[in-house]
Amino acid sequence: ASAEGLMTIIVNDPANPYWFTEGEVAKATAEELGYTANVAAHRGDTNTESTLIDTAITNKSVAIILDPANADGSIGAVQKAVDAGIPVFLVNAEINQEGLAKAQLVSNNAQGAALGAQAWVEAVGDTGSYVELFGAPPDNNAQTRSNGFETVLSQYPDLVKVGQEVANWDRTQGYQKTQSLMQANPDIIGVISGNDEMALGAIAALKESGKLDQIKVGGFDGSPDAVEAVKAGEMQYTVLQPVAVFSEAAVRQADNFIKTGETGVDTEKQLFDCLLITADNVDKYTSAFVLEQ
Amino acid sequence: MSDTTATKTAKSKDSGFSIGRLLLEGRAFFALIAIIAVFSFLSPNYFTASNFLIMSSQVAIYGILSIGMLLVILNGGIDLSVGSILALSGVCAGAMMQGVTLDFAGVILYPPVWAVVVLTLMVGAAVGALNGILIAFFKVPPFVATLGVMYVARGVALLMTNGLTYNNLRGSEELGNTGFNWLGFNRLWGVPISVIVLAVIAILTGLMLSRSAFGRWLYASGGNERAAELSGVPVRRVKITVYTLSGMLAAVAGLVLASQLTSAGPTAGTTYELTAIAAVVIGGAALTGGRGNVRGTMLGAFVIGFLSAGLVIIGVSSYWQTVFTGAVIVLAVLLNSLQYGRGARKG
Amino acid sequence: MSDTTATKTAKSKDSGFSIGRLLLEGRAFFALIAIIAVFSFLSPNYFTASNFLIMSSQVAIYGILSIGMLLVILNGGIDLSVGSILALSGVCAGAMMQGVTLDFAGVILYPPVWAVVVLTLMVGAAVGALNGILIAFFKVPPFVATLGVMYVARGVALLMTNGLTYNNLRGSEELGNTGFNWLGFNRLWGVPISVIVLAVIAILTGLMLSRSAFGRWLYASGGNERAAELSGVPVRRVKITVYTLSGMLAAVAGLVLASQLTSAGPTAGTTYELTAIAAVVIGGAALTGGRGNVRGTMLGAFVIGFLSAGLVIIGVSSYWQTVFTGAVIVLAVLLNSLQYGRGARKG
Amino acid sequence: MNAHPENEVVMSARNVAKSYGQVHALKGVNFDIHRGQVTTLFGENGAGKSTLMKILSGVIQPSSGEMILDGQPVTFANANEARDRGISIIHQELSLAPNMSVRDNIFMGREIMGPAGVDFAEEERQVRKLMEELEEDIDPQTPVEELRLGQQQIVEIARALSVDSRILIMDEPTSALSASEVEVLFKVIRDLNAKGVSIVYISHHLEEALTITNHAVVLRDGNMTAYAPRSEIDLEWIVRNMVGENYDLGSPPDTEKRDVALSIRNLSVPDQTGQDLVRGLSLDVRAGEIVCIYGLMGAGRTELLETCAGRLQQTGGEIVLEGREVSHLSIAERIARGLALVPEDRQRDGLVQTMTVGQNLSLASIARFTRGIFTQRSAEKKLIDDTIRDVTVKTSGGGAAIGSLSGGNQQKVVIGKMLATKPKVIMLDEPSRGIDIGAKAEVFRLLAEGAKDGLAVIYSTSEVSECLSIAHRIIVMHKGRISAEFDSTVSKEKIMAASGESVAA
Ligand SMILES: Nc1ncnc2c1ncn2[C@@H]1O[C@H](COP(=O)(O)OP(=O)(O)OP(=O)(O)O)[C@@H](O)[C@H]1O
Ligand SMILES: Nc1ncnc2c1ncn2[C@@H]1O[C@H](COP(=O)(O)OP(=O)(O)OP(=O)(O)O)[C@@H](O)[C@H]1O
Ligand SMILES: O[C@@H]1[C@H](O)[C@H](O)CO[C@H]1O
Ligand SMILES: [Mg+2]
Ligand SMILES: [Mg+2]
Repeated sequence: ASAEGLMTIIVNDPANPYWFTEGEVAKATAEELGYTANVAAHRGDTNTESTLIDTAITNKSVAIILDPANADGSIGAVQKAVDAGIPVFLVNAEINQEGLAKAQLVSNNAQGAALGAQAWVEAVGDTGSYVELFGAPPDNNAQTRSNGFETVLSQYPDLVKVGQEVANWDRTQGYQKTQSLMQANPDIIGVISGNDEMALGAIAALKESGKLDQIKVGGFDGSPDAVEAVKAGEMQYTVLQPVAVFSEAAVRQADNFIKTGETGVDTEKQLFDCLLITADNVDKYTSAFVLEQ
Repeated sequence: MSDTTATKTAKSKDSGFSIGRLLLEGRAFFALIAIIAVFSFLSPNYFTASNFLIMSSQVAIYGILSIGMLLVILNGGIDLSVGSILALSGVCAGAMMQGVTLDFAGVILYPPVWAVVVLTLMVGAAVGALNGILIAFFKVPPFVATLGVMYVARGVALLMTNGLTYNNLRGSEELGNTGFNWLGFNRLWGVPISVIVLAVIAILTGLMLSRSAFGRWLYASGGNERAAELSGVPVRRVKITVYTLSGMLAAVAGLVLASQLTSAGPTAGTTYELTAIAAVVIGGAALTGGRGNVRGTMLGAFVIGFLSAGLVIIGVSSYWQTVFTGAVIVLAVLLNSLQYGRGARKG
Repeated sequence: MSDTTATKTAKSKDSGFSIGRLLLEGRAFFALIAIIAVFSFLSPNYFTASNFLIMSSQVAIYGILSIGMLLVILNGGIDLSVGSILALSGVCAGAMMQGVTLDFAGVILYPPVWAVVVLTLMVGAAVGALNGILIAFFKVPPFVATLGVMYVARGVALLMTNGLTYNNLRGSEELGNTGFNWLGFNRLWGVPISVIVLAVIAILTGLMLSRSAFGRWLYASGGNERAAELSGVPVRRVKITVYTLSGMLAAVAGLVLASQLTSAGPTAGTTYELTAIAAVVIGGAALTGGRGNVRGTMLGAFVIGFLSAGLVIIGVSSYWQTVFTGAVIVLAVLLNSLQYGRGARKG
Repeated sequence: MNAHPENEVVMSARNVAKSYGQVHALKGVNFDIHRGQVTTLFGENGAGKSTLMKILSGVIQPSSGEMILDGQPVTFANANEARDRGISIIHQELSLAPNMSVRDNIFMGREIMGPAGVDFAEEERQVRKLMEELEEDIDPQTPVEELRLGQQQIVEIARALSVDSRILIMDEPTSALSASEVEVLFKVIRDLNAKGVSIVYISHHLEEALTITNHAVVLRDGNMTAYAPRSEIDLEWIVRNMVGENYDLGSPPDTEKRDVALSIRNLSVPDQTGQDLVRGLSLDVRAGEIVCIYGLMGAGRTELLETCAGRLQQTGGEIVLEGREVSHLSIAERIARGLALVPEDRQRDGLVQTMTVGQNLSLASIARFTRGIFTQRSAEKKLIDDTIRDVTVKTSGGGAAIGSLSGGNQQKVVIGKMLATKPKVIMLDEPSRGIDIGAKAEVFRLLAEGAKDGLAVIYSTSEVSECLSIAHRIIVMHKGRISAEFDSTVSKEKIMAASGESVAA
């Protein structure tokens, strides 16, 4: 036990580099500020999440940094922590209720999606048909991004979405769904994906069929693997979510709150703008999810 | 023609009472003691009344599922669909709490909480009965029938909500449907309601197994279905009943979970069937049927629950938790098979 | 001890050759035809050579797993760990492709691809053998042993990579370890390598089952283990061998998947064991052991693969896909049980 | 059979003992096998016969003592080693894989390998030859599960014959064979003897065994109690040495014949293919009457009794219990009305191995002790204790594991379970199968007592001598019909003739 107490960090599933970084950055920041930190994972299960919150309470955590499992389903768990007097700071995803968490720090998914969609149109042109890979439906980000894509792409009447499949943020599913989507729609010109893992699956499928030249893929997250793919010219772009930034910020706000009773930021919901990574600026990607401005 | 086979395997058990045997039979109990001792030593927060209550309320979900699973396993079957039924029931409860729209009448009905609970239990029982009918009447092997129903029930839950989660099941005063979260949030004499629900179910099931004719029928039909049938045991009715009860208990678990989280989502309970099976097996039941009891199963559920809670409390990475869980399952059952298998065969 | 049981229920099979029986026995075949017909009707893009090749390459992973599962099921067992072994092997291959650091020598070794493949197969075989030893020597029931190993193997895979995915398994010229993606990307005579791998494994396994002494032993020990043992069949060796082979085939599947994706992650293959079991069962094998063949299992794998690909192609929501998968499993096996169970006992 | 000295010993066991924990199955037995002759082992259930044979054939290892083969001490680590030395065994329990063909079963574990894997053609050739020898028309490719029990036993025998062995052990090879099949088997045994092959033979059919044996050995409680060459022994000698006294299976009790308790009218039962196994059979049984149904394997006795009990479905006819038609009732309802069945195979259909003796005894009547939700423990305990006493089960008590009982006592538990339901009519399907003569006598005594109290008893048997014991009436079944009906004064020959069996044996 350290002087400042225990900070419990709960992420979704560290098997995705995005969440992995989220946990690691938060932990490093907390330790730098003199806290001990535990990183736990709920893997999208609200019951596990609730269990982890219980444990955080048992362990007398001074604060909880949580990537909520479910926009609706996580409210109860957050409430429980709040009732136990532990401040909760949400990162990456939101819950559909304000006034519970001290802060909700998320990427500006709508802005990021628009950014991505524009880059995607530049890559594929404004005529043709395309398909979309959709994230896990319980995660609000999936819908927000899809809406963001739609807002931009609907301005191009000759771009037709001919298919959309749920691939649950997962690479293998992205691979298989893309294969089938391509069979159903042999003449597509692009795949737009809600995250990088699914996009990388799509790229593998396109490579296998030898169509990577004709069909362009765009990702979302800015994960190291995706950045490699952008470098290699296999992925057109990826939208970097500043997860390293807001994870750190969340911990610092928690630290402020513990010490002063204020997060130091006016609003609960804080949107962090996303950045576009393309072949042009890919060199500025210095470490996982960090792009030098 | 085959008397000797069976005779021999059962005979060794007759050979008197020994300390070694006591230790082995109580292995789930000793595992639990060991787990509590180790974690209490490693973390000051583990061995506290409040933590035990919290851990117990976490065990409640698995415990309720594993009691249903025990019934099915005693019958010589298995139920892979409980996790999905849990989700489906939760979602049904959620839907009813949000109000049932009667299109033709143009009104939205808000059933009171007791009605929601009863209807949800009926949903769980119905899906369980479907398992039972497939298995008892259509002779589909339990593994396959419940595997299929596992997918179908999950799919239906997803379709009902379109993948989303029902939130805010608290109801509202003016609609007269408050009280749902009582199950998950309140305490009686300081004990969480979910733990009380578990205890009541465990005691009732224990009594049923040891004192009722149905219990005897269940053990008999799990031990030798043909012999049970010829003795006048309604084996098919027993079979359908256990799957129905398993489904109903999954619905109870779904309600408890939904009220603990005050939300209900279609992906809840994924892989919980495996945890429930593990609890039953650690508790000394045989997957071949006819052997096992509620006490063992409860110990099994607490072993798993207290182990995983302990690992989280001392901050072990979730990967190691996975490894430990697997190792504990194998070890517990290994002791079990040493117990039954001792010297039955050469080598 | 149950010779007569089998005798009586099977009585009907003597009754000569009937069209009905042919239809039922070939039910996986007819299911496949029906699936192809329906989807070809619904989408012009389904019935094309390129789509069949792509679907087949997706089936390859499940198909390879289900051949291993078939061996285990013929033995009267089950293997829940194949999905985890798939992930673990993929991750091991990934680690080796990234170079093995020998700390004491201060060098990084880059084994050539053939060595990576061989070592990975050995990892899969070793985990499978662990299952086999637990089951054959320590008499842990297969369901429990492989459930435990499923958790442990998954946990180890996660620990090895710290949760992350090994990317870029292409190797590089100067390290002399290129060629890994050949398995997943190339084609021979227009057929994806993965499909060829599946075909070769299926043919070899088919021959082993029908022509070799080992095949006889496997059917014998699955049909009546005691009788097999008394006849001098090395039942324990057979048991360990089938689990080892199942583990090894899971490693093959892991390699194929990793090379298709040119990346290997520790969460790959989750729940694939269920798909593999479903394929075997749809293919007509009995979970009680001793009955089943490669042809049926392959049909089962294709039924599942072609169904889910078809649902994607016609754009059915992923939730409906879940529902359909479950329904097909139950329906296929329901036909199966009608076949065996017809009127055996009083309704 | 004289190419070799009359009494040359090929193999012997010296002071062989075997214990399973506290159970001393064999207590230092000496035993000789003579070249080219049949040595028969007699003994009650649990005497240790099978244990001794398993030791000789390498299936299990003795706790102490030694075996001598051709004058040299030998040890076998497993059955394969013994088989390599020319010793093979037909096990008491059928050990066949039902899912595999006759051919695969016969060559199980010692497949003949050709250049392209197993040489199925050669195996089939050999199987056909064996079947010719055994005068059975069984195709090598038929799955074993499609054979009737007797044919399965033939396959077991063929498997043992397919190994060229010098010593062939047969542990109850004829329990499911018809008389003519037994004839053929005995002819094969004589041929083998002539070739110098030694046979060890075990059977509970004492008379039958006497016709083939050269030397008789009697085991009792793990000890060898008597040995004599054929010339010095007779049936009475065997029985006396086996059980210490001479048992009599009883005679028809003097009972008062009352009203018809069970009336079977024009009953037909089909198999799955729709062929009738029981064809329009009618039979009345009165309260207090004991009826024996005799028939060969496959005559339809089991189907008849199981249909009356409600397990199988009938296609025509009526089953009337005390004036009320019961065909539409479930098994449980029929039991409740007083119609009980003791099934043929007690392991498979009679006992629940995972439950205690007491729980097995009360299983069929447990519903009667239920008041409200719970069973009344005291009433149950009383029933269990009473039944243990009435049917004289030798056990340490109701809490003992069922597997701790000997075969005969297990059979008494199954009978006691059904008697505890207070039936009006009890049907017993081969109640004497596989139990020793002492236990048989006790079972028959029990039935006779029941009849005195007004119980209607129907039992089936395959042994003529058992027909001529307590039964008032003997019904002979042949191909699903009653082919003859006799009273208790009939001769064995007449019964057998009516069953379609050759009387020559
Ligand atoms: N594996 C075993 N474990 C414990 N006891 C055993 C075992 N095998 C045999 N016994 C016991 O040893 C004794 C001798 O059994 P065995 O099978 O040799 O009798 P048997 O003479 O062949 O009887 P039967 O006529 O019923 O076949 C019995 O009491 C039996 O219960
Ligand atoms: N295992 C079997 N496979 C195929 N047919 C069978 C089998 N067992 C019995 N049968 C057939 O069923 C009919 C009646 O058999 P059942 O068993 O009722 O005869 P049983 O008189 O009771 O003889 P037992 O009880 O001695 O075997 C016969 O035609 C017989 O050939
Ligand atoms: O925003 C995150 C990332 O996109 C990740 O790849 C999947 O989960 C989402 O919530
Ligand atoms: Mg014996
Ligand atoms: Mg019979």
